Amino acid sequence: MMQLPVLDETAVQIIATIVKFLVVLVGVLHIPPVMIWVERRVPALMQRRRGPNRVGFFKWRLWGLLQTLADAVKLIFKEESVPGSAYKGFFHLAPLIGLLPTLLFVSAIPFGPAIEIGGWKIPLSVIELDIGLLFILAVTGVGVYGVTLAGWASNGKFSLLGSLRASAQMISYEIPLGLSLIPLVLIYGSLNLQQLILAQSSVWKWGIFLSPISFLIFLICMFAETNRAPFDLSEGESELVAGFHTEYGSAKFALFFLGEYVAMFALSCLCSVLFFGGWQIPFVAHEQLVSLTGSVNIAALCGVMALLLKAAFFMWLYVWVRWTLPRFRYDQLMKIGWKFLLPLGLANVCVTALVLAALA
Amino acid sequence: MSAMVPIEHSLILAFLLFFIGAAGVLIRRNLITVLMSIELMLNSANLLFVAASRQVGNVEGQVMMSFVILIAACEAAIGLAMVIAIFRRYGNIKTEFLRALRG
Amino acid sequence: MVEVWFFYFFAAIAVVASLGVILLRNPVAAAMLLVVTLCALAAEYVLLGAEFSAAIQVLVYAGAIVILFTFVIMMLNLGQEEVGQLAGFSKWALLLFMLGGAGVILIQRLSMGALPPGVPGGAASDNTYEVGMALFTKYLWPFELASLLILLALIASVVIARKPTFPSRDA
Amino acid sequence: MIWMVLLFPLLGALLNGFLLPRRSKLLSHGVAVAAVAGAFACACCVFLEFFATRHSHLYFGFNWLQAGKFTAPFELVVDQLSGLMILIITGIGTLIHIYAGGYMKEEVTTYRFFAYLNLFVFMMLLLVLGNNLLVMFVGWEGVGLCSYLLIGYWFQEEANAKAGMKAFLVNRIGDIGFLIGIFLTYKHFGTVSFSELSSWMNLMPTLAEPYPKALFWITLSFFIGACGKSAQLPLYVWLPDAMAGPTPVSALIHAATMVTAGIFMMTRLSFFFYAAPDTMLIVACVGALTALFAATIALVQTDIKKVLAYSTVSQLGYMVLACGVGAFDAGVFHLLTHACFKALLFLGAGSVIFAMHHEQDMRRMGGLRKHLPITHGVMLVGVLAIIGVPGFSGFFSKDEILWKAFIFPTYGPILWGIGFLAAGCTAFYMVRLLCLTFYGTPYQDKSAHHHHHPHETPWYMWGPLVVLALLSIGVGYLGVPDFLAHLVGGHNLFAHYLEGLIYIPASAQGAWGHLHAEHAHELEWGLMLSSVALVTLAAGTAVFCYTNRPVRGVASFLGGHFPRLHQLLLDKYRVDECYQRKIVTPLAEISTFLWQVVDVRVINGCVNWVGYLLMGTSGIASFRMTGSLHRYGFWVLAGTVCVLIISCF
Repeated sequence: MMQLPVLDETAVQIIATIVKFLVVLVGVLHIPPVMIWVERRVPALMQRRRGPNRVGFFKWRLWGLLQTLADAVKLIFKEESVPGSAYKGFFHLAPLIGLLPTLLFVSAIPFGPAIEIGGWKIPLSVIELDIGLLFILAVTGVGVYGVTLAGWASNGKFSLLGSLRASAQMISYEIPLGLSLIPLVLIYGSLNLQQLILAQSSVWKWGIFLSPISFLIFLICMFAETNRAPFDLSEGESELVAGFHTEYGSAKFALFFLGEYVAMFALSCLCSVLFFGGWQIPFVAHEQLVSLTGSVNIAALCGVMALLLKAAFFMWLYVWVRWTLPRFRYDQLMKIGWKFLLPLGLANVCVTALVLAALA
Repeated sequence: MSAMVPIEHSLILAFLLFFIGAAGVLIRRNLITVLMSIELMLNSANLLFVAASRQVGNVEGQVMMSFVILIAACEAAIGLAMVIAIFRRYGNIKTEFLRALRG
Repeated sequence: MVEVWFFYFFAAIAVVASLGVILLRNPVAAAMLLVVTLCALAAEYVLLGAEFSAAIQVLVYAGAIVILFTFVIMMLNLGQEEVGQLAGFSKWALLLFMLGGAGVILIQRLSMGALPPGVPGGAASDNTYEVGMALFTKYLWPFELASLLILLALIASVVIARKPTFPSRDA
Repeated sequence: MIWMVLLFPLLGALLNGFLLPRRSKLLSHGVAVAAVAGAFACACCVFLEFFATRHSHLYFGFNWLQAGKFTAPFELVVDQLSGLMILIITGIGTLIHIYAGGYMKEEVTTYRFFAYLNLFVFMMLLLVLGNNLLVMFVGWEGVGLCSYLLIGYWFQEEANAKAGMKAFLVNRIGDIGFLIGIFLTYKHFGTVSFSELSSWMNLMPTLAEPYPKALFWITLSFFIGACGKSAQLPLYVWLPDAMAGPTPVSALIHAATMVTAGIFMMTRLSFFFYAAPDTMLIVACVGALTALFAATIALVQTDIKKVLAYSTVSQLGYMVLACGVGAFDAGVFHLLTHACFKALLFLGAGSVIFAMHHEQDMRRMGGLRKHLPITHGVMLVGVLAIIGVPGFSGFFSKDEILWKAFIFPTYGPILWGIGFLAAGCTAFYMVRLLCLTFYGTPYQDKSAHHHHHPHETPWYMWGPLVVLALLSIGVGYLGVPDFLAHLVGGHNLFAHYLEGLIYIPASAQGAWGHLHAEHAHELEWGLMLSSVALVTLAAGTAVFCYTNRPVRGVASFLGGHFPRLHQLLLDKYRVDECYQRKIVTPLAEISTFLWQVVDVRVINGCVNWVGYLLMGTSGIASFRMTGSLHRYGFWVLAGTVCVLIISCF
């Protein structure tokens, strides 16, 4: 391999980080259109109807895939309206504040093993951190501000109620979420996501097998953290019109959509990373793959595909659940969070610690 | 992070934050802002702890910083609960209404 | 030297934002600026090699404590403060106070030569691990007491903030 | 086993009082009866165990009180006296508990009643079983408490509640005497344990002074305590009022058991009393006077329970007289027989009251023999027993007491004479009670027509009565006087049984020589025949006066010829009024003075003035306390800055 003499390690990493960030940003931007299409086609399939399938070029319909493009265009070109009583600055800022933490979240996910370009090892996560898991928890914590500010800045009853509900819910479920991660940290002994993935070297060491209860808690919290059905109380269209984004339209509304789907994607990725071996392909060790394909980079690409596939499953699960389960009542939601998940998570931590101590 | 930021920088920053926080406590009449100013003061202490921990080369400063954060959490929870109680009692949270200490 | 410039950058953010916290009249804006201050300080902690502290700074302070503030502001529906809300005597106090503070800093600056030299490369390789070890061995009892304290604070805040069940004295 | 005796009633009280559901009367009653019956069974075992060896036995529970050299272990003793007492308490208690279930059928809060009753049994057992004065005192106060609670059981009526308070307060005077007695005992002997005191008294002859003056005061204090509990002359006033409680309570507490606690206590401490002849004379006089005094009041009372109450006071007077003349065995024997027949009489009266729908005035009764045949039968037995008809238990016990009084060297015949008169009165008023209630023509109520006929009580109410009636006849034969027993070649079983317990300390043998001296049997025969004759005369007069001629009785005779005497008797010698005027009112006035003037003006005033002074002067110091949080905070911080600046140099 040829060495580029003008660049030192730091510069290469900075450039790589910028490139990776752009790639992720662009990639992430493509999630909502696809997901919206999925959200409309999947229930159509489930309910034995057709769903949107008309929009296309001439006779290439592409299963209606272009419908969402049309929707996006419509949304962006719609007139923006701001309520007269809104707190203007925060009203405009809120969607961005909501989106930023989710983007940071995604950038902490290791999408694959390190690749080699020009002799430099470049990890496939935008920022690789020793405390990746803590970072993710911190970032999710900050994620509440977008919702809260949006509801407050709209200065309307529905918005405020929706945002209070949503933020209380997100804060409540952050605790069991964090608790569900502790057993994994105990088992694998690291907070670094890449290390966590490498520790799940074979299928039987996957998180879901070693700590199934953690998976259960994590799964429930996943739905609650993103305010998705059956925990979509914050929107609750039958009672609160649309919750915290009632007053939002046009591009800012699209930004909220983007934020929601990116958050779903990020959590799906995290779930795959923690419980399903991340980018590792089941039953095929990475070294085998490298020798099989003859290239580290192709093997890494395979890993990326594997992770995306796993994440896609969870994205689909989101849709599946949304069209299957009815919504909880608010008190039920809080009861599940505080009276079921929290004690269960604590017990899980204790039992895992005891078992590990006994084995050690 | 091989190079070290001199501890003097941290000290100055901590002092600035502390005096900004203290000034906030003194000049604001809104109890919530007063509480936030107190958080600023606590943070300046935290910064000092971390910087000292770095200077001395062990993690005890950071342990202390964790405890300070915990105390801050308690203080915020109880302080805000009192703010709510005061709001119920007086209908607002301006400090000039809290004159029970007048001799 | 990059670190030092980064340090100045975040320090500037922290100072400006904290000035905003105490000077802005809108409490929500103040709270948001407090978040900015906290995050800037978290960045400083990273620069000081304390990743764990940075993480819990964001996690606990920004993610939980300030959220509480925001909640209360929203619940009480505190809008803009009216103009002229600074405490009456405090212009003078402020002046005096700042002067005093600056004086102390200057004196401190002068006496700084007495500080012991830092331990180079003192930052631990695995910061989280070391903090954890310290917390659960040497500081185990303080840690447990602290958890008791926070439980008490939890109960106390519920009790204080609960709607009074007895008739108010004014009613 | 001994602990089970105590445990059962306590458990019953706890169950009924706190744990069991309160709706079911059957459950409350069942638990209470089971508790006492269980205690009775255990008491029988304990007694038989003791009876086999006749050696008193100590049961150590735990170290209860300890202060320096002073120790008071929680220790029980089973000997002749306490063995007998636990049999009386649990045995008669069981019968009364069974009876009470019927009597209290219409009550709502029966659980409360039975809880108190079981607690009473527990306390009474504690009183008799304790081996030291302190344990006894706990029981003593405990039975007082239960008595208070049960007298005021129907506390909705103020009179009942007041009667309870009266009982409690009057007993308090006696309790103070008892307490002082305990203190003096400890001061002089350094122990409060009966067994230790007893052996101490045995050592007396070796001491220089055979009759320490202290013993006079000790025994006098104890006698004051006994006066309170056993309703003797100055302090008897609470017992007639205590009839406000339910009748089973009157039977158990205010006739059979609690009021005899004084006699029991004096018997327990007989070695002290023997050694203090001065006290004994007082005791004998008080007893004899009480016997006559109460009997004369009973002559004219119209409330059936009041008559029985004064009769109880009178009979207790006999027992105290017996103690006073040194015949503790006779006193305890009368205690035993009295427990049987007075419980019988009270329960019988309760049956009458029950049948008459809570009518207690004898003038409104009459001719009940037809309606209540069983009750009439057992009441007849009871009356015969109490008036001392030969062959019934009262005859043996009362004559024994009168005989011992007669041979008492100091004023013996006078004491006998008083007791003799009281016996006559007893015969008169008891037969009067019987006649007014059961014979003659039924009372016709002119104003309100009675639609109901009195009915005989259910079996579980008359059953205990029959048992008690049999006992009232039977127990007398345990104590047949020696001179009669010798006729059939036996001796006084009861005196023999108590022999090991009651002994005269060697130092006091001289004063009590007459007890063992030989006396002419002719004298004894003569006294006995004369009392039989008096009883017959008095009973005959009563029958003559009251059968079918309720209007022309002795009452009307007395009322006609000695109106002031009759009124005096009806007013119970106006003792209550005298107490009210001479003691209660001045006391209340002094207390009011202390409260209104000394406490409110002087003490409170001083304290208040200190406060006013401080409040006045503090204004000077607090002018900078503006209450502004900002100012306070500013000065705190400014001070800190100053300290920092100073410390920098």
